[in-house]
Amino acid sequence: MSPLTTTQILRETLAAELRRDPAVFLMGEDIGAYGGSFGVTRGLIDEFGATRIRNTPISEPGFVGAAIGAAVAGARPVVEIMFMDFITLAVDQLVNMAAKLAYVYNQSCPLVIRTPMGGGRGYGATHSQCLERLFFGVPGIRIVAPATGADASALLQSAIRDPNPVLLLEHKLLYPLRWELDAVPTPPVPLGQARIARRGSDLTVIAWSWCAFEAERAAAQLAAEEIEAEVIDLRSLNPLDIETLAASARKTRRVLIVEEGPRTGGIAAEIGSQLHERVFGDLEFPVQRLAMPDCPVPSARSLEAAVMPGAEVIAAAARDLATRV
Amino acid sequence: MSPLTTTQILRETLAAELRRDPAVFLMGEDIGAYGGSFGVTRGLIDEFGATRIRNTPISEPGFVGAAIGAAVAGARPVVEIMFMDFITLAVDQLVNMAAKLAYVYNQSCPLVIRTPMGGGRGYGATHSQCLERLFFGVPGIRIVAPATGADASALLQSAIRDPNPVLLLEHKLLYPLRWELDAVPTPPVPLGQARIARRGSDLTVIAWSWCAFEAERAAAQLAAEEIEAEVIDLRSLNPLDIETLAASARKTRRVLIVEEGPRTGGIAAEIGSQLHERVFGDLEFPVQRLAMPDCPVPSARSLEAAVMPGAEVIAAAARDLATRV
Amino acid sequence: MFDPTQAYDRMLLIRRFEEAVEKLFSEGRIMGTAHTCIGQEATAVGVAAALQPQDALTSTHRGHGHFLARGADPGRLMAELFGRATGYSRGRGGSQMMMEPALGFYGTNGITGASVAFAAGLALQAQLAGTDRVVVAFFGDGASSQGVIHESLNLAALWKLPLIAVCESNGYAMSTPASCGVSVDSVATRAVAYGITGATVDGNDPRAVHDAIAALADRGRKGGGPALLECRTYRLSGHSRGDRREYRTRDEEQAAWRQEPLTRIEQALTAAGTLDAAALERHRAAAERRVAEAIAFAEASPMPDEDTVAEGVFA
Amino acid sequence: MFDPTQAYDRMLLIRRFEEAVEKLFSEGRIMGTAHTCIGQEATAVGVAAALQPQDALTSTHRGHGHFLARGADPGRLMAELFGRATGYSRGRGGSQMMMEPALGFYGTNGITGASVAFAAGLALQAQLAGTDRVVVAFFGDGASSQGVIHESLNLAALWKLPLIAVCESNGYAMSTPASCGVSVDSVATRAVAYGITGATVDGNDPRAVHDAIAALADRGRKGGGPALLECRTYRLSGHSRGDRREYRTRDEEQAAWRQEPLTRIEQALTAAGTLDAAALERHRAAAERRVAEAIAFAEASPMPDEDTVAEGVFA
Ligand SMILES: Cc1ncc(C[n+]2csc(CCOP(=O)(O)OP(=O)(O)O)c2C)c(N)n1
Ligand SMILES: Cc1ncc(C[n+]2csc(CCOP(=O)(O)OP(=O)(O)O)c2C)c(N)n1
Ligand SMILES: [Mg+2]
Ligand SMILES: [Mg+2]
Repeated sequence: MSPLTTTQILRETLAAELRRDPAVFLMGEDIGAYGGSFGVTRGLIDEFGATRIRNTPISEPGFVGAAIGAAVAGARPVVEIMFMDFITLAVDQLVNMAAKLAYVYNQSCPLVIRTPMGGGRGYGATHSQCLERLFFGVPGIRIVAPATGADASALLQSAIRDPNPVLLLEHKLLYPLRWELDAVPTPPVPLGQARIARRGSDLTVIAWSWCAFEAERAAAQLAAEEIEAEVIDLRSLNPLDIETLAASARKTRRVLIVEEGPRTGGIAAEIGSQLHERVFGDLEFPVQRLAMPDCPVPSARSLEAAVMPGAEVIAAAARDLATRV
Repeated sequence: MSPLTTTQILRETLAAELRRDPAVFLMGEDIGAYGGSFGVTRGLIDEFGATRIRNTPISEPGFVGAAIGAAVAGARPVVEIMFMDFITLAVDQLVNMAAKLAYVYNQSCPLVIRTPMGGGRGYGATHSQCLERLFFGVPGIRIVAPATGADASALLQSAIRDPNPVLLLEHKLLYPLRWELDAVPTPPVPLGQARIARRGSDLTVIAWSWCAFEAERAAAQLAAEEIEAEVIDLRSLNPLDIETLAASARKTRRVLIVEEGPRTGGIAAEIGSQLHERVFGDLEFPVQRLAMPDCPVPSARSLEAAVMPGAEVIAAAARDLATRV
Repeated sequence: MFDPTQAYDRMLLIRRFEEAVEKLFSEGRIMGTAHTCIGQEATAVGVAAALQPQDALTSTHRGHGHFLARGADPGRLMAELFGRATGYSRGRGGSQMMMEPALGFYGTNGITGASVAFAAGLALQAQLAGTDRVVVAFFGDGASSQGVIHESLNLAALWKLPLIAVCESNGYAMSTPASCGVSVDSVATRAVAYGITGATVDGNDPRAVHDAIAALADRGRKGGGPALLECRTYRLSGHSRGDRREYRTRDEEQAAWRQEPLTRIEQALTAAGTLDAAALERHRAAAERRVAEAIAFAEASPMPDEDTVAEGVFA
Repeated sequence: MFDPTQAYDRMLLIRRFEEAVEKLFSEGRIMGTAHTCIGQEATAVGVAAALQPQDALTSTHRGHGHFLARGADPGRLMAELFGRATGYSRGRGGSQMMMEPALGFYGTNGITGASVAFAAGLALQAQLAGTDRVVVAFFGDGASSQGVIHESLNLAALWKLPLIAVCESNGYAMSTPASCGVSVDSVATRAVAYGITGATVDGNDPRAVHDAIAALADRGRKGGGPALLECRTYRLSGHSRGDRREYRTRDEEQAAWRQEPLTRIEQALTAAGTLDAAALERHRAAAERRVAEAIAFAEASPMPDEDTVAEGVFA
C-alpha cells in the first residue's frame, strides 16, 4: 500500500465500519458533500447516501442529544463535532445524560464523538483548544486519542464497537501525516492500553495525540545525544493504563508528561498524582509536566508557536530531566 | 448579632452590594418571589425590584451569554445558576467567551456566577455534582468556594468587585449552618488567599467548600487523639494559594487533599502535582487524595452517604496518614 | 379507542400516588426531591392512551404520572423514591431519573428541556430502522425557553421525524408564570417557526388529549413528520416540596381546582351513567389499595448494596 | 439619511479588502482562517449606515465587512490577520476575534450563534442604564438553528430589549443550503414565535437595509422592543479558504453574480447621475489604495511580543 494520510485512514475505517454494521451512521455539520471541515468524511456520502452520512443543522446540543437517544434505541451514531471547541455547547448532553445512562438508567449508549482538536493552524482561541479535560473528570465517558495512523484506525473501530460514549480526539496536525500500513482498517486495539512508542531507560516521556508524535521525534533527537527516552503514548485517557505508566516510571525513575493545553488542571496533573501515589519511593525527581502556559491559544502563528509543546521543547525538557543530578 | 445562616449571610451581602453599586444586578431562574431554589435571594425583590432582581426564563446559555454582554457593557451581573449541574448548558459562553475576553479582546468582564453545588441532599446524579473541574483547567475564570459564613460574605464581595468572571461555589450543605459574626457584610478578602483553618504539625489537610468544613470537624476529633492536623481551606481555587499549601506541606511533610467529586481528574490532582513539584524532597509520603469513587452521585441517601467524604472518613484517612511509618 | 373508565382508573392511581408522595415527604419517610403532577393527570393519561406498545415516551422532572400512565409498576416506582434496590433505577436515580424501555418509557429527566433532543434521537432511530414507532416528548411551558427544544424541533421538521412534542402548559415554571417565561400566548404558535402542525387542547380532558395525539401519531406513522401539541392544564401542587406558592394567590388555585380533571371525569362518568356513586367509591378504594401496596412493597424492599456503589459506570 | 455615495465607498472598501484577503491567503502571506463576505457588502453597509454612534453591533465569523462598515481602520484589521502587535487584538484574536467598543463594535465571533446572546446582554445594559442605544446582532441562516438564538429572542421579547437581530440569509451555512438547515422558508417567519416584528428585505440593496434598520431602531429606542430582520443575499465567496464549492453549481453562482450589490449600486449611481464612469474609477482607485496601505501598514508592523504571551488572561 502507498502511504495514506491520517485523514484517509480515518475515512477508510469509517467506510469499513459503515459496511460492517448497518446500525452505524454518521452525523455532523457539513460531513456530506463538503466532507467535514478537515475532509475526513469526503466522498462517503457517495457510497452510503445522505441518510447514513447525515448533515445536521448547526445545533450541537440538539444533535448530540439526538445521537444519544438514537444510541439508546439501538443505533451506533458516530458524531463529528467540527472543532472540539464547539463541544462546549453539548456538555450538558454528554455529562448529564450520556455519562449517566449506564450507571443510573442501566442503558448502554454506543455513541462515538469524533472531533478535531488542538492548535498549530493559527485558528485562534475558539478553534484550537484541547478540551479533553472537560470530560476526563466525568465518570462514564471514554476518551481515546490516536497519535499514529494505525491507532487512528484501531481506536476508531474499538470506539464504534464499544457500548459506551467514547470521545475520539483527532489532532488537526496529525491529519495530513502519511503512514505506511499493511492494510486499513488495522486490527482494533482494546481501549485502555497505552503504546510504548519507544523503549528507553533514562527517562519516561508520557504524552498522547500530537504531543506523543512530537515526543517520539524528540526522543529520536535525544538518542543521538545518547539519552534514551522511553516514550509512552497513552492512546486511551479513560480508561488510563496506569500499570504501564507505573512500570516504566519504576524503571526509569524520571518522568515527564507532555500536554497540549494549559498547565493547570490538565490530564497531566492526574497522571502525575497517580504516579506519585504508586511509585513515589522509586522516583528520583517529582514527575515533571510540560504543558502550555495558562492562557488561551493566541492566533498569530508566532505566538501560537511560542506556546505549543513541540519536539524541540520536549527534547529540552527531557534532556534537562535526564541529566539532572 | 444572633447567629445567621449562610443563606442569610449571602442574602445580606448581596443586599449590601446592590445598595453600594447601582451597576450590580442579579439574574437567574426564580430568584424573585421564590427567592431561588435555596432561598438565598428571598425578599430581595421587595427592596430592589424586579429590574435588579431579575427572573430569567429557563435559558442558561442565553442568560449567561446575556450577562457576559451586559458585563462588558459596564454592568456587574450576579447570576444564579439554580444547580451547578446546569452550568453544563453554559460552558460555551463561559469557556469561549467570558474566559477569552481579557486575553484576546482586552475587555474586562465583571461577572459573578453563584451556584449551589454538591451532594448530601439525595437529589440525584444531575442535581448533586461538584463541577468546578470543568472550569479549573480553563484560564480566565476565577473560582472561589467559601466554607464559612464569614468567607461566604467576604468572597462574594470580592467576586462582585473583581473585573473578571468569577464562579462562586455555594455548597448546599453549608446553607443552613449558622455563624456568629460581628457584622455582615464581613470585610472582603483578596481572591487567592487560602485560610489556615487550624494549625497543626502532624499532617496537612487541604480542602474547600463543605469538605473544608468537614475537615475542621475531623481535625477536632483527631485532636482528642493527639493528632494535630493543619487544616487549610483553599477558599480560592483560581488563583490557587500554592505558597501557603507548600509551606504547610514542608512543615508537616504529610499531605491529604479532600475533594467532593470523583477521584479522577479533579482539583486534588493539580494541587498534588504542584506540591510534588515544589516540596517533593520534604514529603515523607506522596500526597494523598480522598475523593469520591469514579461514579455519578446516586440518589438513595444510603448510597450517597457511602460516597461523600464527610468528617468520619476524613478523620480515618488523616489518622492513617499521620500514623503511617 | 379511548376508554373513559380506564382513563379514570389511571388518573385516580396517579392522583393517589402523588398525594402519597407528598405525604411521605412531609413525614420524612422519603428524602431527596420530587415534583408531583396533581391536576395534570389527564395529559399523562390522554397521551398514553393514544400510544401503541411500540411507541416511545420521554418525560420530565415531573414524571411519575407519565410513567404510571405508560404502565409503570407503582411499587417499583415508589421503591425508587424510597431509595431501594427494587426501584426502577436500583436506588441510583430517584424521581427524576427512571427509564424502562420495555414499557416504551424513555426516562424522567432532571434537565429541563433535554429530553426533547433525546426523543428526537429515538424518533430518528425509529425512522432509520423503518419501524412505525412514534415518539412523544413531554416538556413544560418553562422548558419551552430552552434552546435545545428549538434545535430539536427544527431538526425533526427538517428530517420529518415521527416526533410529537407535547407541551404541558400548566401555567408556571416553578414560580415563573408563563407570561414571564414564554414570549407568546401559546407555545403551540411556535409550530409556525418550523412549518409543522401545531395545536392546543384542553389538557384537563383526557379524551381531547387522546384524540389529538391519536391523530398526530397516525400522521407521524405515515411519514407526516413532527407536531407540536400544547395541553393547557394547571399544576395544583407546589412546584416541589418546600414551595410556599407565594407567586400566586389561593383564589387562583381555588378557581383551578374547580377545573381539575379528576372531578371532571367523575362527573362525566356519572352523567353518562357509566359509573354510579358506589362504583366511584370502589374505584377510589382500589387506587388507594394499589398505592398502599406500593408503599408496603417499597418499605419491605432491601436497601441497595453500598459495596457495589461504584460499579456499572460503563455498560 | 442614507448617502448612496458613502455607502458605495464603504462597499468598495469591503470588496477590495476581502479580495485582498483571499489573495494574501492564497499567496501564503497570511495564515489561519478567515471568512470573506464578497457579495454581502450591502447588508453590512446598510445596517451600519442606519446606526448612531452610541449604538452597538455584534458580528459573526464573517465579520470584516461588518467591522469596516462600522468604521474599523483597515490597517489595524489587516494587521490582526497578519498576526501583528498593531492588530485589533494584538495578534491574539485573528479574523474571528476582534472587538472595538470605541466604535460600537462588539466583536467578530467564532462561535456560531453565540453573539446574539451577548448582544441581548448589551441591549439589557442599555435598557438598565437608560440610554437610547440600540443593538444590532448579525447572524447567519445557518446560525438560526442554534438554540441560543431562540433563547435570546425569547428573552429580548419578554424584556422588550432594544435588540435587532439581523439574519444574513446568504443561502448557505458552509455547504448546507438553507433548505437543509432551516425548517421554514424564511427565518423572519420565526418572529411570530416571539410575538415580535419580523421582516425580510433585499440584502443586496443597502438603501432597503438601511431603511428597515432605521425604522426598527427608532422603534427600539422608543421601547418598542426587539425585531428580527432577514436580509436576503448570497455568499459569492467560498465559505472559507479551501472551500471547493462542490455543493453548488457554477451556474447558480453566475446567476448570483448578476445580482451582486456592488455592480447594482454602481449602476444606480450612474443612472442617477451621481457618479460618472471617471468618478467610479476614482472611487475604485481610492479603495484599492486604502487596502494597499492597510497591507503595507500590517506588514510594517511589529510582531507581538512572545515573552508576554501568557499575560493579560485576567483584567
Ligand atoms: C437545565 C435546567 N434548568 C433549570 C432547572 C430547574 N427546574 C426544574 S423544573 C423547573 C421548572 C420547569 O417548568 P416547566 O417546564 O413549565 O415544567 P413544570 O415544572 O411546570 O412541570 C426548573 C426551573 C432544571 N432542572 N434544569
Ligand atoms: C458552535 C459552532 N458550530 C459550528 C461552527 C463552524 N461554522 C463556522 S461558520 C459555519 C456556517 C455558518 O453559517 P451561517 O450562519 O449561515 O453564516 P455564513 O457562513 O453563511 O455567513 C459553521 C458551521 C462554529 N464556528 N461554531
Ligand atoms: Mg410549567
Ligand atoms: Mg449563511
